[in-house]
Amino acid sequence: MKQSIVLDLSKLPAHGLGAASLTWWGTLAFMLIEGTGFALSIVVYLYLMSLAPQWPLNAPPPDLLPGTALTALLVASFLPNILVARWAGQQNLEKVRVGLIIMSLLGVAPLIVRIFEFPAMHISWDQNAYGSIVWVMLGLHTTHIITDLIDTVVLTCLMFSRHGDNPRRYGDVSDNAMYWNFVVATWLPMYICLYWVPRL
Amino acid sequence: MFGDINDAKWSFLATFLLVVAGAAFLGWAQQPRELRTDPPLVADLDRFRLMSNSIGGSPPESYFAEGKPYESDAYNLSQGQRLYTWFGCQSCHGDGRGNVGPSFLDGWWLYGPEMVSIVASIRDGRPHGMPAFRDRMTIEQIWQLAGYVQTIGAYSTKVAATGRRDDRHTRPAENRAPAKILFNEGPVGAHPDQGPSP
Amino acid sequence: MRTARILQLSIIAAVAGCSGNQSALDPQGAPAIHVEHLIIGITVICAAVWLLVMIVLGWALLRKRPSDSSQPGERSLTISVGSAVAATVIIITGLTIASFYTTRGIGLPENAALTITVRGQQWWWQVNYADPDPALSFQTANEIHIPVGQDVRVQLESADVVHSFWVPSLAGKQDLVPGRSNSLLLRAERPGIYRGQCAEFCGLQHTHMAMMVVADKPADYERWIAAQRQNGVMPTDPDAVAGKVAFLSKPCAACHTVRGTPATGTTGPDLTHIGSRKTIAAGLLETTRGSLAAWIADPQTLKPGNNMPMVPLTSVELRDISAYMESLK
Amino acid sequence: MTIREDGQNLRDTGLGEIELDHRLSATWSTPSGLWGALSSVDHKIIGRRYIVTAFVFLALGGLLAMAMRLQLSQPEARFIGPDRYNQIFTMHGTNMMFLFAVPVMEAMAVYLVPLMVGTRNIAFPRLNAFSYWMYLAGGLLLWIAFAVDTGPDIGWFAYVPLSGPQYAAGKRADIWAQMITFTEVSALAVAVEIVVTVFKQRAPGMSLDRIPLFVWSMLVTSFLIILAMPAIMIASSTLILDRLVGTHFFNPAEGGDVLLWQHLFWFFGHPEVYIIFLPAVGMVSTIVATFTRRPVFGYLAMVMALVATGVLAFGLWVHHMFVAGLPRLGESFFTASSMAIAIPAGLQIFCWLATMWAGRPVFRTPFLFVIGFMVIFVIGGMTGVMVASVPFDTQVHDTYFVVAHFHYVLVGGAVFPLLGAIYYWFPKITGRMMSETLGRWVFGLIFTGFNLTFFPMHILGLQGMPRRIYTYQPEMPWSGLNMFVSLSAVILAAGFLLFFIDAIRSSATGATAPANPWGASTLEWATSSPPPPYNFARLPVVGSLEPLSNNPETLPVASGLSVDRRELIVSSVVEALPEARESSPDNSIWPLWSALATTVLLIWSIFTPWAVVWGSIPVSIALIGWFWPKGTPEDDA
Repeated sequence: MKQSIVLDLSKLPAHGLGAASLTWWGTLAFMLIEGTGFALSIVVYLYLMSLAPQWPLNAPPPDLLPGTALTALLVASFLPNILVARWAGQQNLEKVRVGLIIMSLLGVAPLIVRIFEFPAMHISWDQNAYGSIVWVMLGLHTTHIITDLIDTVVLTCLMFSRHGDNPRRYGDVSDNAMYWNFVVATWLPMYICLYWVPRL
Repeated sequence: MFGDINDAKWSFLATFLLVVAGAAFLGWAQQPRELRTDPPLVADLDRFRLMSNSIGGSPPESYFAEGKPYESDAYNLSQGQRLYTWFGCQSCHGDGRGNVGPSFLDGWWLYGPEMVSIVASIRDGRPHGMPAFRDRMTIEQIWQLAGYVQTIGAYSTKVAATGRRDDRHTRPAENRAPAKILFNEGPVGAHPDQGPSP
Repeated sequence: MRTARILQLSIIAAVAGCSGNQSALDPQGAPAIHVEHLIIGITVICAAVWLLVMIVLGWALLRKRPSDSSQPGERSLTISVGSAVAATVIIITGLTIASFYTTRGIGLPENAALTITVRGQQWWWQVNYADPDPALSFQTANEIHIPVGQDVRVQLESADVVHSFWVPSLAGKQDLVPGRSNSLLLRAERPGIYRGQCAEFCGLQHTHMAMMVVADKPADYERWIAAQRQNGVMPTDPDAVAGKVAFLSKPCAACHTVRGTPATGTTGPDLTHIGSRKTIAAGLLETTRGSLAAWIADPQTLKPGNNMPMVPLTSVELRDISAYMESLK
Repeated sequence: MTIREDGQNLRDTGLGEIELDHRLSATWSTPSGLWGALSSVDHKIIGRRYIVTAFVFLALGGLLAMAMRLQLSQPEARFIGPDRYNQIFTMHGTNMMFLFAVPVMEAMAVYLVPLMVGTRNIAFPRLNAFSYWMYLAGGLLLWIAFAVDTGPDIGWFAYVPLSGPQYAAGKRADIWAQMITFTEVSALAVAVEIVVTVFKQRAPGMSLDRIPLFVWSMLVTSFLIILAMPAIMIASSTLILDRLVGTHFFNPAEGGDVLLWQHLFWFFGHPEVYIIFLPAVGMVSTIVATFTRRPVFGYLAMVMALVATGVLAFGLWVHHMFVAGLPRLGESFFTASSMAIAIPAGLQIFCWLATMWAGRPVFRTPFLFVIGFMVIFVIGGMTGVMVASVPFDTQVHDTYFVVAHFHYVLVGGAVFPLLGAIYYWFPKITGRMMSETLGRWVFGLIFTGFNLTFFPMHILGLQGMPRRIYTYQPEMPWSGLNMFVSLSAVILAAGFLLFFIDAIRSSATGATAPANPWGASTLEWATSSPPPPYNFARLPVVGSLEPLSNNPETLPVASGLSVDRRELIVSSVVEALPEARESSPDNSIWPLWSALATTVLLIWSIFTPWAVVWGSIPVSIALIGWFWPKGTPEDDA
């Protein structure tokens, strides 16, 4: 088949940023998958609650302190995260490096608090269905924190390597920041569900 | 589908078919789940040898030839789990932690943890209240039950161990080595007096 | 309406010609009859629609096309497709309404005179006829008697996994779900024996988990109830007398109950009146002394994986026990 | 950053055809040899592997079906015992749903969607490679387990408590549940790739209203996968947790619920049907358009019907639970929604009929399969309307009527279009034509064999024959029809055998195919058969829904892309206006390592929960290796 050139694209950038980047859309799609997973876990929680004669089953409501502290930490991490995304958009290497280190620390901190959150539930996963769903929800969210933390740490290393100063990396940093926002945002309904619904 | 772009595809297909064929061969050689044990083999189960102190002993030869099915086969262990309920073992032994009868989870086996002595305990009964089940269960059921009892008291998890039952939760499930977990959680205290040693 | 009736009849003739006593097309109870009407109605409508689509398909493919290449108007195609969709909507709505009314017709009435509790087990049916007076309550297995022409409420529970209670000639099916309690309206219009079978996969012997529903005339039903309330008969036949002794001394008694004897096991079916039941082993075999002996001798060959063990018996013991079982009318 | 420091940034603008082909091949081709094959990320190579593997699983699943038909051909047959039979029917269902139907549809998309939207590779090609290895590992896990007599025996629906810790001894149920994880990971990965490919990699000018219907159908399917599969992931994970660490999700004695499993399973399980059926809708539309020599009537209506089906698919799941004892009022709502889905399905059928009526049909093999699809699928749709009615369903649920129903829907609705699609796209994929003569025989045998096999099952079901029974007693009136069904299955099997013979023979010795043997109008036919590694020497520019029919001689293309690195065009979602020249990742072995590490983790975690902790270390290492830049032009430019 003969070809006739009707369009010249040589002026286009060699890498798309934001909504013009494939990874941005890929991250969005994975967020949709995982968001569905989180939503379903909440549905399972409410379903089991609707069957139970009293809720929580054979346990006092969870202690508020660790969960609230974690929520505060996550919400607090929101601001530096936005800043990192902005600096990545400006392709400012120094600021992005600093921001990523801060975000790595802010990824470790909730994990430490999370350790205290499991016992604050006053129930173990194998005691009854309430314990099971509570542990699974916490576990599900913990894996997301860990995944994003690993991603952040790897990106931090990358930004200090010779591969760092590159629009593609900045794109990765802002995608990672978007994913962290997702991890924070999904926690809020789970926090309400785990800590406040049993107190209703 | 089998175009000529890449030579490696045949090696893929060949590997794939080889794996499937190999697996099929394995399957051919594999014993299926035994729902009906041969009557002579069952009869043999009664012929284990017990030492004079009624503690140790050796199972019949055929038991080894079959690959110790009552300790390692998941189906037999799960049958044992049912028999534990059906024959009312809880009424004396509770969920395994004992009640009127001794516990299986405290690491203390009055007659040793060997299969034959557990089988002998169930079949022939023991002093201080353990009745003989000789006339209430078949010998194969006794072996299945003994395998289950041995599993819940084991300090390492058996791969074939049963999971939790669809019932009230009282202790960790069999496939999590409940004896080990409960032991690690804290001392069970001095072993209660279960009468004079045999 | 008449043509529809003729169509219905011809379909029944074609399909139901060889149906036995376990068939949705041979309904003998009000719920099943309602559903059968719905089945036939929907089938006729759907068959007509299918035929129409096929005619259009054939015509669209094979019609003679004008030799010039003029395209038919999009407008007429749009109208045709649009009206076909509209027709679909109308038919679908009609069927939904019909289905809704049938659902109301087969629902449980508020107060059924008789409630029977059926408890599904791997792989048999425990049947309880409860009475406010415990002495009048009794348990049986795999055979349910109901009085003809009466609404019977069957309460469905499960002892282990999910089963499904299905007697197609009398009613549609309903699951027995562990931890939940369902119920079903059962009603027979005329006396007979209706076979049912577990319809939800429940493990190794899902295949052999049948039950018989016997619809009796009211007098027969009362007689049956009275007989079932009795304890197991004392055997008189010497074989059966020996059989009772063997039964009580062997593992049999650990799992089975024969009321009036020391045998009080609850793991297996109640055998107090096993000799009076039509079948043994959940519909596997007809109850005869021979089949009882075959079953007791080697249950794992007849029904592999079921929970009855093969108890080693001498041939004399086997003969005696089966004589005893048969005598438990 | 558009110009590299070393000055190597050669564009295709001024290059001649031979020079261009040479340069692009150097950049895009997969190296020969085993290592090259293992690290390939070419969507065509992976798509082909996917298709072949899925058809191998189809053949294996077919053998299982024949084994079941042998056992059921006469009452109280003893060819297969209950334990093996339960494994066989579980394997048949699981295999056909998770290892054949969903993967094969995605495989066709992996191969075709990038070509049809006019790009050079699928989005996230390494993820694509990873997804294939995961799929293969999951399939092997299931089949090797079956071969060593540890195949799952709990039904493809794995209802608790039968599949739970108390009643499913051993690792059989865990293998089923973990196989789900494998296939879901791979299906979700492909779904993400398809969504992003369709959204962002369409050829310049291919605005939303110029997307081929097959691509639309795959887009909707991918969204269904993304929204439905998390449910089964949660279900299978909680089942494993119940079995392994003693959680109580499905234990009624501790606040769990048996029906929770059924809700979760069918919340996935019903959309699953449309995940399989919607791609077939796309295939049918494509074939109908080509062989009636006109575009499908009602493009917009077809797209709306696809979307409507996708949305409604999530509102039907309870119709699988009509006899579970849920409140009747709720059930009636689900009757209405289940019936309502007949409306978009009907709309599609009517649009195809209108297309056939208005067009000039050419009766080649692919089109024959589409006609067969119309005949069979409409019956399946009608029986679907029947089982949507609660009272009707109480009589036929879990009987052979339902077996007949869903084979009419899935085989008639998906496998017939798929076979047509294979005959249709075979020349594109292999560069060779399949035999028209054999094709007609294949169609005749499969069509006859299918109807003779499955139609009588409707009657068997109404006569009271339940599903999943390994035998039946001679006094039941089922033996005659069962023998008939078993014999008919031989005809059906012969048809499939002939199909495999034809496919294998044609791939080696079939007539060479031109670029566009059918005179079709979508973009995949604008390049050679089989396509070069880079798909299109210059990426096409699209001006209409049927880019090849306006001017069959000349293809309008875009220029200005680099030939030194793998480069393709990223375009805007709605208008498909070019936004960037994006690089596409190079070959890599890391997806294979990642898949192997994940496989170890998943299989190990059947045995101990600690596998999740220790097994995630190699997985993390492999993933870092995957994403760490290697200094190639694709990574750094």
